Amino acid sequence: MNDLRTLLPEILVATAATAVLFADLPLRTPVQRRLLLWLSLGGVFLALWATLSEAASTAAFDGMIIRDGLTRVFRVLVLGVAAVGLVLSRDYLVRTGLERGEYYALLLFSAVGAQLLAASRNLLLTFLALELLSVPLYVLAAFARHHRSSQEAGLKYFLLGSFASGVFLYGMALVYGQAGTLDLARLGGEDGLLLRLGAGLLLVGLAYKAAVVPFHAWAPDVYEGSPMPAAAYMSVIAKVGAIAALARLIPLALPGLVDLWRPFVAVLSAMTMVVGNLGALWQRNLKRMLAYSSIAHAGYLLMGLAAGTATGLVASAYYLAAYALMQLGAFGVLVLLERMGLEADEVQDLGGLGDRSPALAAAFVLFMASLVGIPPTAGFVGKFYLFTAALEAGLGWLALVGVATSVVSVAYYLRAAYAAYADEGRPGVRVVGGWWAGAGVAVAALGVLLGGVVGGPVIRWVHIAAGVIP
Amino acid sequence: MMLSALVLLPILGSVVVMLLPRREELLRAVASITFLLTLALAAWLFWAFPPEERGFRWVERVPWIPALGASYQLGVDGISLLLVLLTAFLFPVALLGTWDAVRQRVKEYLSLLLLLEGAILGTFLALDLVLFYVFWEAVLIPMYFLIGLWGGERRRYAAVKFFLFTMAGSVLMLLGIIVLYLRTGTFDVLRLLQTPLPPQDQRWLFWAFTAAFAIKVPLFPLHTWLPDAHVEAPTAGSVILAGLLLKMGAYGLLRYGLGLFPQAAREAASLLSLLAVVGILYGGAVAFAQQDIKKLVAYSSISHLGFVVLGTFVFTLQGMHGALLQMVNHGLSTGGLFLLVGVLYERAHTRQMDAFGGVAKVMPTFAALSLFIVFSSAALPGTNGFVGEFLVLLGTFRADVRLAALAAGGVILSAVYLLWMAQRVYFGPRRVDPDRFTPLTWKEATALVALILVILWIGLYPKPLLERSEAALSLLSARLHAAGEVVR
Amino acid sequence: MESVLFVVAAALSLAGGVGVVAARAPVHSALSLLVVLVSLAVLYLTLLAEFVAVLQVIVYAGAILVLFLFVIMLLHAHNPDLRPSPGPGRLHGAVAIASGGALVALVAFAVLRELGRGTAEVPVAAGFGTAPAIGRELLTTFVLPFELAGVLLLVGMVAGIVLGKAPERRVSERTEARREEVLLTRGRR
Amino acid sequence: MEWVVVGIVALPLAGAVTNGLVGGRLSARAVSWVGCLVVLGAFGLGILGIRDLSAASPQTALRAVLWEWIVSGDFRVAWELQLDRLAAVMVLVVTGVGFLIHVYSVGYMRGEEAISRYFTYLNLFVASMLLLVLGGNLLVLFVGWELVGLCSYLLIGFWFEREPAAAAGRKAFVTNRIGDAAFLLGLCLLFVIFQTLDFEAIRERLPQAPPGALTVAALLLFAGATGKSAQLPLYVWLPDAMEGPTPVSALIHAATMVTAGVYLVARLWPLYLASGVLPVVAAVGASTALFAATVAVGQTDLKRVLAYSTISQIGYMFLGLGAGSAVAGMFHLTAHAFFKALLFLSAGSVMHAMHDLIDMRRLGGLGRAMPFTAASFLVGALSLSGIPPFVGFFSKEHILAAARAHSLVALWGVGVLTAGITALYITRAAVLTFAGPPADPARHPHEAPPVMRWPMGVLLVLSAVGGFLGAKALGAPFDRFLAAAFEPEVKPSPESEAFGELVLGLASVGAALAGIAVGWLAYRGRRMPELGALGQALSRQWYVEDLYQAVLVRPARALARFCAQTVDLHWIDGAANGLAAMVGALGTGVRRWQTGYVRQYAALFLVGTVLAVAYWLVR
Amino acid sequence: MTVPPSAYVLLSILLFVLGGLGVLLRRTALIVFMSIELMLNSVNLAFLSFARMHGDLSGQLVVFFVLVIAAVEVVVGLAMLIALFRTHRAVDVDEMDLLRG
Repeated sequence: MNDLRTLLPEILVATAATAVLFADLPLRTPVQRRLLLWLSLGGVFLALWATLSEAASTAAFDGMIIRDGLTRVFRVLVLGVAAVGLVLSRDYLVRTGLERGEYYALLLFSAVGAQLLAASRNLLLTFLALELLSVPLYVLAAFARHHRSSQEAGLKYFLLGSFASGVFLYGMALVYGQAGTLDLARLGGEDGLLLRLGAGLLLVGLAYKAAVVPFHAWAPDVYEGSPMPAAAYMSVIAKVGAIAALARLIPLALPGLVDLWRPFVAVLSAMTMVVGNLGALWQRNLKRMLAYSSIAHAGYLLMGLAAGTATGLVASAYYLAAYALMQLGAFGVLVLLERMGLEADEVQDLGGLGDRSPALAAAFVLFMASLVGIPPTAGFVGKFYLFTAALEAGLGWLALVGVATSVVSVAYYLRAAYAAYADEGRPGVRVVGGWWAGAGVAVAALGVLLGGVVGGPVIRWVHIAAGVIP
Repeated sequence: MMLSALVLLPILGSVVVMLLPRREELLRAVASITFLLTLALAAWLFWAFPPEERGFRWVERVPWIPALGASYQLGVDGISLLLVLLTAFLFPVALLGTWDAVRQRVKEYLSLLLLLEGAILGTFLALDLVLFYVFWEAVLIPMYFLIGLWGGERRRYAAVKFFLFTMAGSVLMLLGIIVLYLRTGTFDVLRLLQTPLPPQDQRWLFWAFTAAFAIKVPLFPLHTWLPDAHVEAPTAGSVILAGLLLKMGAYGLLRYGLGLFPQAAREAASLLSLLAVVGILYGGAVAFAQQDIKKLVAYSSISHLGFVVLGTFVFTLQGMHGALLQMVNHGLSTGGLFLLVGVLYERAHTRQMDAFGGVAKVMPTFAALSLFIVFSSAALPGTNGFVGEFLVLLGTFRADVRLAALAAGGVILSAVYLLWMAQRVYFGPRRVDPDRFTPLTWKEATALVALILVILWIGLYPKPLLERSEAALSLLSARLHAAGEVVR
Repeated sequence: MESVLFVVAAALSLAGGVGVVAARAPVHSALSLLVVLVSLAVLYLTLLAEFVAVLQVIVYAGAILVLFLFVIMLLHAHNPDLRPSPGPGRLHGAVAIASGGALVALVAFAVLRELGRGTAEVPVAAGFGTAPAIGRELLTTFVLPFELAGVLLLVGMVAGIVLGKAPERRVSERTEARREEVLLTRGRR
Repeated sequence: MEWVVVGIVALPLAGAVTNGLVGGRLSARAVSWVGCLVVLGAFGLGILGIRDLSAASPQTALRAVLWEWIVSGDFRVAWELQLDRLAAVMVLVVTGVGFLIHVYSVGYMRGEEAISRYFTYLNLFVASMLLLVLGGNLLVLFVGWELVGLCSYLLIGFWFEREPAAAAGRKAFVTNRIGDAAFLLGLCLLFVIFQTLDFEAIRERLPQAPPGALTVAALLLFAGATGKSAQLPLYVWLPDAMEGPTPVSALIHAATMVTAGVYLVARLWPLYLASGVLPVVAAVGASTALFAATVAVGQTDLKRVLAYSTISQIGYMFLGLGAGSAVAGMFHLTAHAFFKALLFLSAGSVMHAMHDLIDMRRLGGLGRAMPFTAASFLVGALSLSGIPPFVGFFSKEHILAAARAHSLVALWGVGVLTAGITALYITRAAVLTFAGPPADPARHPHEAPPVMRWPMGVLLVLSAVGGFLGAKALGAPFDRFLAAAFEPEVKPSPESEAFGELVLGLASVGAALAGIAVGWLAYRGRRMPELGALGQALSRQWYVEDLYQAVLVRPARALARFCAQTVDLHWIDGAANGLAAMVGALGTGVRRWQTGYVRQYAALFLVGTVLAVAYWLVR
Repeated sequence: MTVPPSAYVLLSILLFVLGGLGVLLRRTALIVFMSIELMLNSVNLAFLSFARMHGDLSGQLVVFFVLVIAAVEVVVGLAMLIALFRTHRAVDVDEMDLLRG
């Protein structure tokens, strides 16, 4: 029973997902169908409550699962992302005729997977959680299944995802071959070529999920093709999950190989920042731009991990939260627009937003500023913290790459923000609004602003995650 | 509380303006009142600041992000006091002088201006490096949009260029700030000023900070963002940009470059002061070759700011005093010049000097006021510019005669290009259309007269400004000389 | 005995693998895959994994492969590999083969260095790899993954339902057509 | 008595402010009254001051400290004014001649639209000049120094709609700025040497000063003086300055402002004595005197002749100073103020009559129609030529005597030669303008109105008899009044004899007479002898202006354009834009890798995996 | 046991890379899927050989779960393929090139 209580948040969310699946069948009228969202949100908020109400650290299921600071922080993150992801989706789905219970259920299932990644201390469980995170995302990507681009997105995601799963599995096998166990806690003292090889493959597998260069190529295509809210959600949740897994895996399993994995992660981080920001530079499609931006941000997130210190981990976690808010917010603004019944996903479509909806335009500017890392936004505080971590760990060059690429990113983020005010409104584009999505954007905007102005308490709370660093 | 009020008042005004309905008169009234209240508050601070104060007054401190060691700490000393006053003065003048220039999106325009004022004041008042950086960067977004939305034809290019240049420098400063924190364990400027750093740390930290400041100033050869930004910005934007944003860089050099890294500053002084002199001459020469009035004024800024940097890096009291005063002067004079260009542009819709000629005939009052400002910029004795330039020259002379000799060339050049401009625009046969060159509106006239009165005040009786900053600068100068001993 | 079995099964599985990858028609690939699956099952037996071997035959050969064949029948599409590809060029193939070879070499190097030719015979408990042993483990130590696997299967099911359902034209054809037009024009720029 | 000192400056300033602010709404008559009366008032105050001073000991000065001005550490400068004997002389010259010219202007500028602006500038000029004169320290003096430059700029460009006028004003200011830059550096150096800029304090601390630095400082200040006083090599602005209204030329560019350099050297006399740069001063003065005199011969524009004459005569003044006699310099300054103002006013009268025609080739025979003007010009010319008993004879003789006394024979020779040439060109001008048959019989020039005539009359009298102020026979009251201010004056060498004095003095008079004779013979009857290449060289100032254009102005412009167009746009900005373009190209590169083919993505993945694995194995 | 575990592992990596090459080189989606199955199978072989080597049962249990995942992936992949085929008659992965850049 106690074992199950440690898993209460996951169980609650999974239950909500199942409930939504069943509730989808009898609910017909639009009013009734509102229940689907309420159910999903209910599950998420109950899980949130369950997460926050349990403070003590404990292990369960023969040590496969641990509930500690890291788990709690990432659970809250995942649940928050899920909640915002849900509210952003609802209006869009209804508008495009895609609203089906499966959507919510899949979204929630993948949230379960992401939560488990943070809690797992066993490679097998990590692998399963990774699949539980990913498979629903493949489906979500292809959810607009009559659209060729959505199908293409789903298939590409799926194909490369399976490929990555294979690599991850092979890494698992090699690690197992060396150590004879899959328990992360027992891998600690091991060393050997197979372990190293396996660790490398494991990292590659997780890097894929986080869209780290050179394993990133799927991301732009998939995000562009996916339905807008799905892209928003997956661009965040996959990263949350992958970072959680890395945060669990690296310090626990590879304490003896610090000299190996730190430069490795640092180089990945640098490459990711560079390629992500360069790729975004010329994008006219906002989804694609945000996809590259999400790649770039994977690089920034890795920076904290590369530092390998408590500061680094906390910085990454905080930046992850900031990233979640700004990325979801930016996508959320787009969800509220449409062009001739389609998604308004091009930079031009933002034209005239400043006049049509000043609040929305202002929010968009805020998100862009935060993505660049301009104060006073959460993005700034996060980057500040990350650079602190990197410099503290002696990774000055990485911090330099980080700031240089941030400067490059100014070009494209601001172009988008600028378009919202300076460009002519494009014919056929309109603000469709939506209460739910609007609320989601508002929450994100508030979070981004507060995270920048009074980030203190949040950071202090995130510090509990640092317990995993020895 | 005083200082928080000073910073928050405009920001609050900005929010209020944003929330008000789109009624132009109402919006303008709210903005004007906010500006004037801020000015009143700043004036009171100036008046109440005791001249013998060496350190910071009205310091307030609230923990902000304890995990990062950052706190919300404000304070004002003799150095920042002048710039605060300048800021509070220049905004209402800029608004008044360009009252009719902006007709579109007045609400956003006013809101951004107010936000900008708050951020700039914050930059000058912050006594915590993180807070400083926050304000420093927060200035970018409103300025970006001011240029980008209300600017000229190439506004997009200019706005992005401005942003990229500035950001490129400031991120280096960000890294510097962090490393400083890692070395000393604090962002608190008050404590950092008391904490001597080992010279080898200072060296590259100094350059990291200086990168940001030098771009903002701008120091030759990092200046090329400035002409574009100035030319494309709307008049009020140019006034603020020249009058205040550049001062942020100069202020940074003085407060942080010199204050935190005295030894490194001494080592770098010869290079930086040389660049400053090159900037003085180069900016003047290039200004002379311009056809566009606004560009001419923009390059003149480079030249004038060269004096500021020069005065800063000769480390004599007079040099720094002159540099500080020259910051204020440049804000007034060049701000005034941009207002003039704005007045002309409003009427002619061009800034090419060829299109003008004989303006003095059709707008005699305006021409008279213009000449006042032109000569203030050319540092004619009796105006503010002379006091500043002379102090810089004197300070430089005491440190390095050769530099002073070269810098004196700038005195000549400023007369060359400014009078050249005056001749082509105001004098000569009348080429402009008298129907379009309507007389000054009373708002424009008031703005210019206000500027001129301050120009004369500082020119004739700069003592209130000088004496309030003397103690703080002497302290700084003494520390720099002590640092010099250590180096030797 | 075992080595003979190993050599035969390994050869078969490799041949099958090559068949899967190189076959022209998907049906041939599927049949080659069957060869691989079965020969692997044999190898599993030599590795004292009888339960897994059985599962391999039932689940893989019995279910998954049938599903493949079923879809092959359903689609009976032309073979695109015979047409000239608009996609990656010659360099792509070279890079693929080179890096595949490199991977093999690297792993082989590691394996040989680490394990050598050693045959450290580990004594195993009776019933190692049998159904009861596995089952016990599944419901004790591995109960959580087991449950998770259940959830995953549910997700798979949902996925099948969502994606495989017959097209319902709720989205108007017009919208779809326009969307594609937009994408195509953009894609060719 | 402080209020006298303050009042001398404040009165004209008040006039300027009044005319500047409300002059536009007053009648031309009211404006003129205000303009003239304030200067007259200042003159009156000057008389009051000089009365006090003559009663007191020679070193006495009336001082007024207004308020602290620039305060920075050990650098403290206040707005302070001081009236001593030297200043008093200048005050009287400035306000006296100034007042006359103000009155003259009332007539000359009648009908001018912007009369209030004119008197504003003129009053402002007088105020600035008085500030310069009365400045109690070098910095206040410098303020006046620059402000008179400003007024000069404004007044030269008074008719700013005429392109040449506007350009000339600018040229004047800029050229002056070159000198002023040196001046500023000199100020800095002086402060470094003395820790003060106060005249009194400098005098006191002079003995302790290092001589080398002193020399440099004196040279720097003298460079400033060459600018303001239009000496070689910075004289070029003065001829162009004739674009301004003629009264302005008379006041600013003949009588007062341009002599500020002389005043500066006199003001810092102890410094110059100690610094050892007096020979330089003398050499520059003598060469300028000769140079400008020759150029004046080649001019056809009457005012330009007078302008070069002014340059030349100021050269004389510097020669006097350089020869060690500040009194001689100051006396020539005063005398020159009289006769040159008279000459200019006469020329103005001609212009007034001929509707601004000033080309001597088209003038002639005006003596008949304008006898008073002709007489005035004649007196001025004789005085300028140094013919006794006119004032110029005494002042010039004083200078030459000083040069002789100090065995500066070469300089003395130059002085005599110049005297001859001076007589030649002024005779030429007088003959061409007033003698012979009228160039254009159709014109009927008329004499100037009384309001213009009587200031000329006063100056005529002063030019004619003012020389007795310096006549030794009458005890040289001017010398006595000033001499004490210049302690220790360089004493003339004792061996100079009365007889020798007389003979040598006659040399210059002889040269002058010769010049007059040549001038009369050569130009009588409106003839213009061809001088060929020499004439060309003279009319083009020995190609100095061309040289400056070729060596300084045009290269500077080209350099500026090169900096603006090539260095700034292509090199510096090009580097920045190039960097941006490079980043942009990399961005395109990244996009090109994103082919859309999933197999290629997998290949990238695999390559990445291999690299990662290799890293993990090999490290 | 006379065959060393390294032999099994070598076989497995060969099969793994074969599968990988299938993904990289083939355009028929179905064959690509099968190649992925091949990769998963090779992983299973590795696990089993290591389980035997260590005498540890958990390796075998992993294989059980890999089988489950393989099934799920096949379902998802084939469902997507069918959806694509239904609307666009396409089974060629190279035809999925709308999204790029």
